[in-house]
Amino acid sequence: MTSYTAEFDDIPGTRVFTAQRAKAGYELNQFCMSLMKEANRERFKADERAYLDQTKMSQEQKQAVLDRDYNTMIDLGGQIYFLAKIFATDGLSYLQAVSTMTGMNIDDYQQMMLHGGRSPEGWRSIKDGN
Amino acid sequence: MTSYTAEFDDIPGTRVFTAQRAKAGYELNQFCMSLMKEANRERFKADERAYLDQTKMSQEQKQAVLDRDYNTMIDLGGQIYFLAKIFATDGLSYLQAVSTMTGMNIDDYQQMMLHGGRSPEGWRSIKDGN
Amino acid sequence: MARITHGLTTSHIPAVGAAIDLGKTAEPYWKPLFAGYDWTKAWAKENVPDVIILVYNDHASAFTPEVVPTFALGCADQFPPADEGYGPRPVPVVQGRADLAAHLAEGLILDEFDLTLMYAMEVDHGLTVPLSLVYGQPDAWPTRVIPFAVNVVQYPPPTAHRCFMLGKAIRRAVERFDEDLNVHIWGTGGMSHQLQGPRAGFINTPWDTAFLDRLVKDPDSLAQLKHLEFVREAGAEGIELVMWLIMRGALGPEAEELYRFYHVPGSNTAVGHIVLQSVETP
Amino acid sequence: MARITHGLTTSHIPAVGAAIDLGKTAEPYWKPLFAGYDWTKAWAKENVPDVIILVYNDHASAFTPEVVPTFALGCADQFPPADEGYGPRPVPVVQGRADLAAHLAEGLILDEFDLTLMYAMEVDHGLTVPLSLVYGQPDAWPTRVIPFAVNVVQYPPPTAHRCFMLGKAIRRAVERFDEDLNVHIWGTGGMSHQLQGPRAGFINTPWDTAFLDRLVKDPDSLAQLKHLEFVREAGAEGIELVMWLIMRGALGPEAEELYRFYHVPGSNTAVGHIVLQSVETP
Ligand SMILES: [Fe+3]
Ligand SMILES: [Fe+3]
Repeated sequence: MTSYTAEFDDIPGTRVFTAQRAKAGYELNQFCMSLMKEANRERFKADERAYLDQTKMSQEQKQAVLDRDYNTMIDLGGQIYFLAKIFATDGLSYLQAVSTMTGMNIDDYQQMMLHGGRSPEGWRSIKDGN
Repeated sequence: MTSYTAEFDDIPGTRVFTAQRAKAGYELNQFCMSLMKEANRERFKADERAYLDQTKMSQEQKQAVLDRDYNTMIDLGGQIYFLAKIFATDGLSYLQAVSTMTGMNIDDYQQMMLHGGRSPEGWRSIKDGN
Repeated sequence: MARITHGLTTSHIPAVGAAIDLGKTAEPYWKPLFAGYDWTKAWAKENVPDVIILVYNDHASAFTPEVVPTFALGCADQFPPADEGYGPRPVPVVQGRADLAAHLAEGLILDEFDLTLMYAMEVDHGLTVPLSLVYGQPDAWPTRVIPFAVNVVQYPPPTAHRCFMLGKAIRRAVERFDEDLNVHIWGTGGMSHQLQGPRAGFINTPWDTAFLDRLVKDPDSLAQLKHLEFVREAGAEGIELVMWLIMRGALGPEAEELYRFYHVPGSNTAVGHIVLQSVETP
Repeated sequence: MARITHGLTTSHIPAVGAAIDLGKTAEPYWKPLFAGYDWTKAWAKENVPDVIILVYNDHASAFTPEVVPTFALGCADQFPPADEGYGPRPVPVVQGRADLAAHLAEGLILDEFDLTLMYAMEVDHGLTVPLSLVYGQPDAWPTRVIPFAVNVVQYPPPTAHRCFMLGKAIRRAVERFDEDLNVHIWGTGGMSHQLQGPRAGFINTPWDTAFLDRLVKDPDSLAQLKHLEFVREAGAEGIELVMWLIMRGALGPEAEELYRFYHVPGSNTAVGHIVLQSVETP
């Protein structure tokens, strides 16, 4: 039953947003959508914890948001285009936010991109090691 | 371009709800959806005209609602499952509301249904007269 | 592996739901209609599936004028009854089966059906009246239900052929699910009826009867019917019958008829109800 | 009759929209990227179509976690820009073409594509950034636009094959429209990029280049690619490239390459931009 989804797990450092993850991340992603309204962004910025406590998110999900830990948010069912509403609220660009998931600092990440991006070598398949 | 839709016009006394009609009836059908909330039903019943004037419906659409003229509502882009929210608000059943479109009174319509419904003879095609 | 063993069709007339909810099923008008479901109720008590894939159409309840999906699959854990203007029906919340729904979503989209996935959805009489007819008035429905909503409100609905092919794809997808599950599939709506205009009250019993016969023995020929014939011969709202072909496609090539009931009128509608068993072919 | 004469692909990077909106296009980082669109801007000025069918994906703007349509066709008269968290982009409201959209809805559903029809929809950077790249910052867009949104957010997206077939069906449907219209079709998103996890920043220039070559000369072979290859070779968000096959399918069997531009980086992404002209075959 999981054959379609399972094959993506062979790709290093990648989580595709499956139907299962969509269910797990439902409340987290709904919270993100709420930040599409300016008034909600203001309320969130004024008191993040209070805003999050009004949602049905899990404690883990809330903590990951407070920590701006995007890898954990993705593990807990978040999807990057939803999560973008959080870093947009913070005034960050995609580049700035995305770099935080790579273990590189923003300057090194930016330099890597300016030099043609992350090379595919070694990032294709865990099994094949290529 | 209209070939798909046009063929239905040969069926007597019938309007299929095409994409064109969906556009024409958009505000009317949105008004109907608003009646799915009890609070809105109460506001509508308290002052129908005032409630309708808060919508973007055309004057003709508003008048047809006030008149409970379902054939005209359908001509103006209403669809029966949306319009059902109006007669539900009035406490009428589908049978009661639908009969008003036939030019028969409710008892005659009910009798017709009890005797097997409206016969297909003469109601299939304008062109073929069958 | 999971298997689709049985199929069932029934009309989903709102007044039938109201008759049940208001305790009017023994009234002279309603008695013969409900009596037609006695066999099924007894059968259903002995044959509770793990899941029902319930094919129905939404009647402007979950789907607003803004969004019109051709095929919408219910992927949530729960589906509350909608308020259609009379207040929500006093029936249990429908419990979904999200793992099988996710599996169907994957299988069907990869099989090139362009589904819309619903993670929050209220369900109206199109889904709840059939449950009431078969299971009565329990505190909780005895089985899980995956709602599968088909657009038959705005033209064009999916073709009969597309619906039949979808049914076949549902069967394939269910059979790829790892867990041993007994799955039933229901097709609802129909038979002949028209709820609008001077032609309202239209009923075509000979056509309905032939449709039921062909549904059992010759569904391939029904899959060739055009929308025009449905509207001409079964009334504007008789177009709902395309949904029965999803059910039939999901039963495989051969099906055995266990029970049939046909009755006029149920409100404005011809009631058609049939119970089928899939005949497995190797 | 209406005709699809040209196709265009482009990335739809949000930072590119921000650079335009904030007047940064002449900065050293951005200059080479925008210079790559100079040819197209001049060409587009001389070749304004009556309508663009603009294939894009919504990035969690119009579609909430509740409703995930595989294919959504914009049938409204107007589509306002969405607030994606930075406030709505300062760009004109997109003017639709509801009569052609209604015609496409009919043609495509009867052709067994299971569309979701949208009568109210906001559009995000996926749709507005390509318009800005080609038309700059006008008070009003110079042409009508029919938005066609494809799910590439939740897995599975439609297959590359399904997208290619859809493109062919769009061509057939457009050609059945009575009015003489010059229609362009755009495919947006891609090329290689990944916006998540330790693998973020992934770029595969050789694969992208081969994809562009095959898009022009051998789209049938691209239609056989599996999702796994897109993610493996073009990054998790490179899956957006399936949308380019809708564009290509709609151009007919043969297409001539008028212009090509490829550039790394645009923010996290490889920018791919190509302009194609349909070569009519009898
Ligand atoms: Fe119905
Ligand atoms: Fe994108």
